Amino acid sequence: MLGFILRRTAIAIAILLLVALLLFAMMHMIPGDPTVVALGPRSTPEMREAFRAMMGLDRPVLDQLGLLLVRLAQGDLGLDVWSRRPVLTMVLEVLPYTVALALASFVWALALGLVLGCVAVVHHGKWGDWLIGAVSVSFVAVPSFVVALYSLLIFAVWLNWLPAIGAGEPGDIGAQLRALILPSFAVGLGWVGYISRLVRAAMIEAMGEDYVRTLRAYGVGEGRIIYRYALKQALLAILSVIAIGFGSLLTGSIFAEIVFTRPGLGKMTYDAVISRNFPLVMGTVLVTSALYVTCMILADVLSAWLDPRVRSAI
Amino acid sequence: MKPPVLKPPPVNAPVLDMHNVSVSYGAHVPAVLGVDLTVRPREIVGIIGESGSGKSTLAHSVLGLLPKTARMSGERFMLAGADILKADRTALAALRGPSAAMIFQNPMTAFSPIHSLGRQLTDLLWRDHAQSGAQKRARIVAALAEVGIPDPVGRLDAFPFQLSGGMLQRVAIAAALLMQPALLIADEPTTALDVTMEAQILHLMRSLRERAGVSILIISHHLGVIAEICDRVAVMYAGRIVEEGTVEAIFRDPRHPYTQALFACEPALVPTGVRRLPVIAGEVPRPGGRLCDFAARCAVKAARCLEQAPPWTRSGEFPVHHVRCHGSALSGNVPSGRGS
Amino acid sequence: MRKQPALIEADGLSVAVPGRGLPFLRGAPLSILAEVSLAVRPGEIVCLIGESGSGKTTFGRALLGLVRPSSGSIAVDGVALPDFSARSFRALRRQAALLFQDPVSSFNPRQRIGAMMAEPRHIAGVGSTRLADIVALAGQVGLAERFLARFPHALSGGQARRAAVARALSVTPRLIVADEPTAGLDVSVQGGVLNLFLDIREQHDTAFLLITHNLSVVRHIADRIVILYLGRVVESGRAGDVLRSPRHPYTRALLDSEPVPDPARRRAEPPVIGEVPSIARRPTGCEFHTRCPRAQPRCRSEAPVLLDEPGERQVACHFPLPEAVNIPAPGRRMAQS
Amino acid sequence: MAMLTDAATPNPTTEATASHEPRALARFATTLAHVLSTPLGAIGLALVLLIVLTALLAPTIAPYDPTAINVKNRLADPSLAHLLGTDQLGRDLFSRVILGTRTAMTVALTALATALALALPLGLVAGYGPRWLDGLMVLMFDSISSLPMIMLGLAVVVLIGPGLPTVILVIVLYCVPSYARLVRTQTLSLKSRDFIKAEQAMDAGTPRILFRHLLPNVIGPLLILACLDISTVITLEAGLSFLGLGVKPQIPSWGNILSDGFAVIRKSAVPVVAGGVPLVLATLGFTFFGEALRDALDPRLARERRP
Repeated sequence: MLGFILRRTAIAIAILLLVALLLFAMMHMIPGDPTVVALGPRSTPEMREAFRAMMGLDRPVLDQLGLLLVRLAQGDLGLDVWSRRPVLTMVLEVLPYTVALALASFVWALALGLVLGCVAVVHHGKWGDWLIGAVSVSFVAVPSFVVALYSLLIFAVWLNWLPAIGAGEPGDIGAQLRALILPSFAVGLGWVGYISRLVRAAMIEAMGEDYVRTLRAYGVGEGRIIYRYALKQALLAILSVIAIGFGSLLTGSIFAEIVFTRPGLGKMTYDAVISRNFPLVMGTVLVTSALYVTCMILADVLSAWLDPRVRSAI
Repeated sequence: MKPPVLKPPPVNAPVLDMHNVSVSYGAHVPAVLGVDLTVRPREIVGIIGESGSGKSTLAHSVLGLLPKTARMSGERFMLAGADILKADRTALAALRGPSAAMIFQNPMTAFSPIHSLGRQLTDLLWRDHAQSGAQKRARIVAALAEVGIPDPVGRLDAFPFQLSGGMLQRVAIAAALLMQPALLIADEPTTALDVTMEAQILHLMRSLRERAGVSILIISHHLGVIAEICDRVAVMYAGRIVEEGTVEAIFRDPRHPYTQALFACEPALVPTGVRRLPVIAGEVPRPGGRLCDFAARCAVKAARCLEQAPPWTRSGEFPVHHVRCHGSALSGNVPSGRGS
Repeated sequence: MRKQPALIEADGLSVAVPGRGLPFLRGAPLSILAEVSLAVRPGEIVCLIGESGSGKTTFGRALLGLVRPSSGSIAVDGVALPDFSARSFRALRRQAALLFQDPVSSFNPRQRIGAMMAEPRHIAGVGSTRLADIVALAGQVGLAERFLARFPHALSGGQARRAAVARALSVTPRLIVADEPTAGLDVSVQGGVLNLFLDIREQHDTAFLLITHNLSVVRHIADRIVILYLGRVVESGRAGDVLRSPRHPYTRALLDSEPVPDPARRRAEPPVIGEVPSIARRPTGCEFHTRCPRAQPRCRSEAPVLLDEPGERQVACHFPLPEAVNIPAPGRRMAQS
Repeated sequence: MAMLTDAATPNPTTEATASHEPRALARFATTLAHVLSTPLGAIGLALVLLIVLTALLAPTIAPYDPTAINVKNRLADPSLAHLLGTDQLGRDLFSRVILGTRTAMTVALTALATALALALPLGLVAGYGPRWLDGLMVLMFDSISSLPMIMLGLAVVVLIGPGLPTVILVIVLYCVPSYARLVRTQTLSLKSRDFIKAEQAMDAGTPRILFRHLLPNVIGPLLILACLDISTVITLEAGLSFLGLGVKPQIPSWGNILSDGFAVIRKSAVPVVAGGVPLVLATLGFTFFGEALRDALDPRLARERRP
C-alpha cells in the first residue's frame, strides 16, 4: 500500500513538473518582450531594467528555468508584478473561496444525485426512471455558465432575492452563505445529472451480478440488496470518477466566479491572464494543477483501499 | 429457533410436486413444456439435458428466480406445501431459503466480491431477528465446519477472492444448510470445478442427505455426476421430460432414442480402443414442437412419429420408468438410436 | 514409435511472472511453469492434462511465443530457436496454429467468418483467398457456405469451433495446439470436433497438442499423455500405458475422480481430498505431498526428479505405484456393442 | 457473396458491391427508426436538423448584416423589425443568433475532426507500443488535462491572436488528451483479447494488427462518442468566447452575444436570453441525439459525460 501511494505521488510530482515546464515554455514562446507586455509600452527603460533583474529575465533561458525549479522546490511562487506581494500569499487568500464553492456545489450535487440515481434504479424501466434520466441528461448538457447567467438574471436581477456580486463580507457567515447559493447552484446542477446517471448505471450493473441472484434465492429483500450490496459496489465503482470530478470542479468554477464576480482561484487566474501577470498566472495554474493532481491520487488510493481485491493486490 | 412460517407438509408428501408445468419467455417463446416432476423427502433427483433443454429454467422456476418476462402455468406446482403458481412476490420470497435453497454453477461469482463472507452469510439469516449476532455467528461457524472448511472462524473475515472455487462452493452449500431447507436445488454445482474437487463436492452433497435429511434436485449435463449421486433421473430434451425413472432403470436400460444416443456419445462409456466418438447429427430444435421433438434426429423414427405426439407412457412396473416415445411405448424394446 | 527428430520440442521451459511489491523490493518471481520438457513428433496427438493452476494454457502460449519463457529452449525439427524474440518465433508460427479455449473470442468481432478464415493465407501470402477456395476450406470442417457471411457471435459453440479449425487449416500447419478443444460443447457434439482432428491428421499428417483438464474426453484420441501439476510434469507416457496403469499417485487420483456413468460403481470416498495449492505458496519437497495418500516423510523434504522409465515413460515420484496395478477400464460395455 | 469483400478479395466483384448497398441503407434505416422510437431521440433529431439547417442557410435567413453597427438604435426591444431587438452597439440580435449557429457548427465540426485525427494515432501508439512510451504519453495527457482550459486559451490567443482558428486550436488541445486516453484504454483491452493473440500466433505484422484489427474496433465507438461530444465542444466555444478568448468580438457567436449581454444584464435581459436559448437548445439537441444514436448502435458504450 505504501509503495502504491509513493508511486502515485511520484507520478503526480512528474505531472506538476511537466506543467511548470509547459507554462515556462508558453511564456517564452509568447512574442515580444515579456517586460513590455507586463509593464506596458509606456514604461521607462529603468523600470524595465529593474523589472528584468527582479524577475531574473536578464539571465540565459536555462538559468531562468533552473532558478524557477529551485524556487518551486522551496515552495516559493515568486512575486506579483503589480503589488509585489508573494504570489503564494495571494493564492492562499482566495483559495478558501474556491474550496468553499467547490465543496458546497459538490455536497448538494452528490446528495441529490445519489438520491435520484437510487430512485431511478428502484423504478428501473418505469416512467419515473425515464423522467429522472431525461432530467439528468438535460442537466449535464446545459452549459454551466448559461445556468449561472440565468440564475443571476432571475434570482438576483429580477427577483432580487440573493446577492449578485461578491462572496459576502468576511465574518458575516449569513451573507457568505447567501452569496454561495447561486454560484453553487450553477456549478452543481450539471453534477447532479452526472452523478445520478453514474449511480444508476453502476447500480444496474451491480444488480445484474450473479451474487444478487444468490441473495434473492435466499429471500433477502430488494431494499437490503439495493442499499447494502448494490449501492456499496456502485459507490466503489464511481468513487474514483467522483474524486477526479471534484478535482476538475476546483478548476471548473471559473465561470461562476466571473459571472458572480466572486473572488477565487478561477477569477484570479482569469484576471492574471488578461493582464499578462505571468508570475501570478504561473502560481495560480500550478496551485490549481496541484489540487487536481492531489484529487487524482486521493481517488486512486481511496478506491484501492476500499476495494478488498485491490487492497490485497498492492 | 425461528417460528414456523408455513404449515409443515404431511410426512412423506413430496417436497416438490409439479404436474404439467410450463414456462415461457414472453408469450411465444416456450422453454419448459408440460413437466411432471416430484421430489420426495430425502430423495436426490437429477435432471440431465444438453444446452437449450430447459433444465436451468426448470430449476430456477421452483424459486421464482426467472426473469420478469417469464410466464409460468400448470396444473399443480407445490413446493413444501406451498402453491408456487398462486404465490405473489412476497410469498415467493418467504419460500426462498426455508423451503428451498439453491446453489449455482459458478461459485466465484455467487458471492459479492466486496463484502466479507461472514457479513454475507449473516445477511442470509435475516429472518432470524430474534437471534443475536453471536448466535448467528456460532451457527455459521458450525455450518462451515460441517461442510469441511478448515479454520471456519478465520473464513468469516475472508473475501471471496481469497478462496478457491471448490472452497466457495462448500461455503455456498453451508449457506444452503443454514436455512435447513426442505429442498436443495443445485444447478450444475460442479461444472466450474476441477475434477478432483468435483468428486469431493459430490461426496459432500451425498453425505448431507444422509446427515441432514435434505432432498436434492440436481441439474447437470454430465452423466457421470448424475450416476454418482442421484436416486431418480429425468432426461430433458427441447423443454420436455422425455424419460424418467430410477437411476438404475435409466442407466441400465435407457428407452428413449435420445437417451440412448446421449449414452452412446458419453466418452467414458465408449470402449477403450475406439478412436472415433459417436455424435448425434443435427441440431436441438426450439422447444414447443407439437410432435416428437427428437424425430428429426432419431435413427428409429417411424411414420407415426411425424403424425401424432408421443404419449407419456409407463414402461415398466419396477423400477418405475416413464418414456415419451411411440416406439418404446409400444414395443417396449427399441433398437439403439445411436448416431453416426 | 518412429524415431525421428521431434516436430517441436520444449526443453526445460519455464515461465515466471514478477513478484509483487515496489521495484527493487519485489518478492521472488512466481513460477508458473517449471522446467517443462515436452516433445511432439510429426503426426502425433499429445495431450497435456492439468487442473486449474497447472500452467497448461501458459505452456501452449509459451510454445508459440505469446508468453515469453523465462528459461529453457524450444527446438523445431531438432534445431533450437536462438532466443525468444518475436523474430525467432516467426518460422514456428508459420508452421503451427493455436486454437483458443473460447473460439468466438478468437475472431475479430467486426469481421465475417469467411474473411477471418482467409486471414492466415493473407498474412503468409500463400494459398488462394478466392471465395470458392474458402468455401472448400469450410467444407473440410463441415461448415456450410452460409455461415461464412456471419459474424462470430452469430455462430453456435460447435460451429465457431469448426470455423476456428478451418482458419487454422487454411495454411496447412504441421502442428495444431488446441486449448480445451471441447470446452462448452455438449456431449453430443464434442465427439465431432475430436473426430475432425483425427480426419485432419489422416489427411495432412498434422500433429496435435491438446491441452485440457478433461481426461475422459481425450483418452480415445491421445497417443501420448503428459500430466502437469503446479507447472511441473509429474508423469508422461503412451496414452494406453498411462491410462491402464498410472504410476504417479496424482494421475491415479485424476483417473479415479472422474465420475463414472454407472450407478453401480459409486465411490464410497473421494479419491483425493484438499485442493490444488497456490503457486505463490508451493509446498516443499514433492508438491503433491499435501494431498497424496501415499506420502512419506521423505516426500515432504525432497523433491522427486522426473525419471525416464522403460517404454517412453517418465514419472516424478519417490514411491510410484507399481506397474501391475490393474484398474478396470472405466468404459462399461453396453449390451448392444 | 458480400462477406468476403472486406478482407478476402482485394477487388470486390460488382455483384458483391451491389448487395452491399441495400445492406448499408437498411442499417441506416433501422438505426434511424431506433433513434426516433424514443421521445428524447426524436426531440434531439428535430433540434439537430433545425440547427444544421439554420447553419447552412444562415445568410439567407438573417435579415440584417450581423456586424452592422447602428449606435442610434441601441438595446432596442424586440419588434417586428428586429425580432430579438438589438445589442448595445445596435446590431440586430436575431441575425447575430442565426449566424452564431454557423460559427458554432463550423468550430464544433472542424475541432472534433481534427481532435479525432490526432487522438487516434496517439492513442493507438500509446496502447499498443512499448510500455515506456505509453507511460510518457499518459504523463503528457494528464499534464495537459490538469491545466485549466483558460490557460490553454490564453497561450494560444497570445501566440496566434484571437479568431476562429484559435478557438479550434484550443478546443483541439483540450480534447485530444481525453480522446487519446479513450483510444488507449480501448486498445489496451483489445490487445489482451484472444483475437489479437490469435493474430500474433498467426504471425501477423504489427501494421496489420493495428490497422486491420485494432482500428476498426476502436473507431466505431470513438465516432459515436465524438457525436455525443458535439455539445461539449459547442459549449467550449461559447465559453471561450464568453471569456473573451474566443472568436473576435464582432463575429457573431453565441458566446459573444452572452458576453455582450452580461455587460448590460441590468439594463436588458433580451441579449442574454437570445444568446443562451439557442446554445441550450443546441447542447440539448446534440446530447439527446447522440445518446439515442449510441443506444441504437452500441449500448455498451454508455460512458458518462462530465458536466
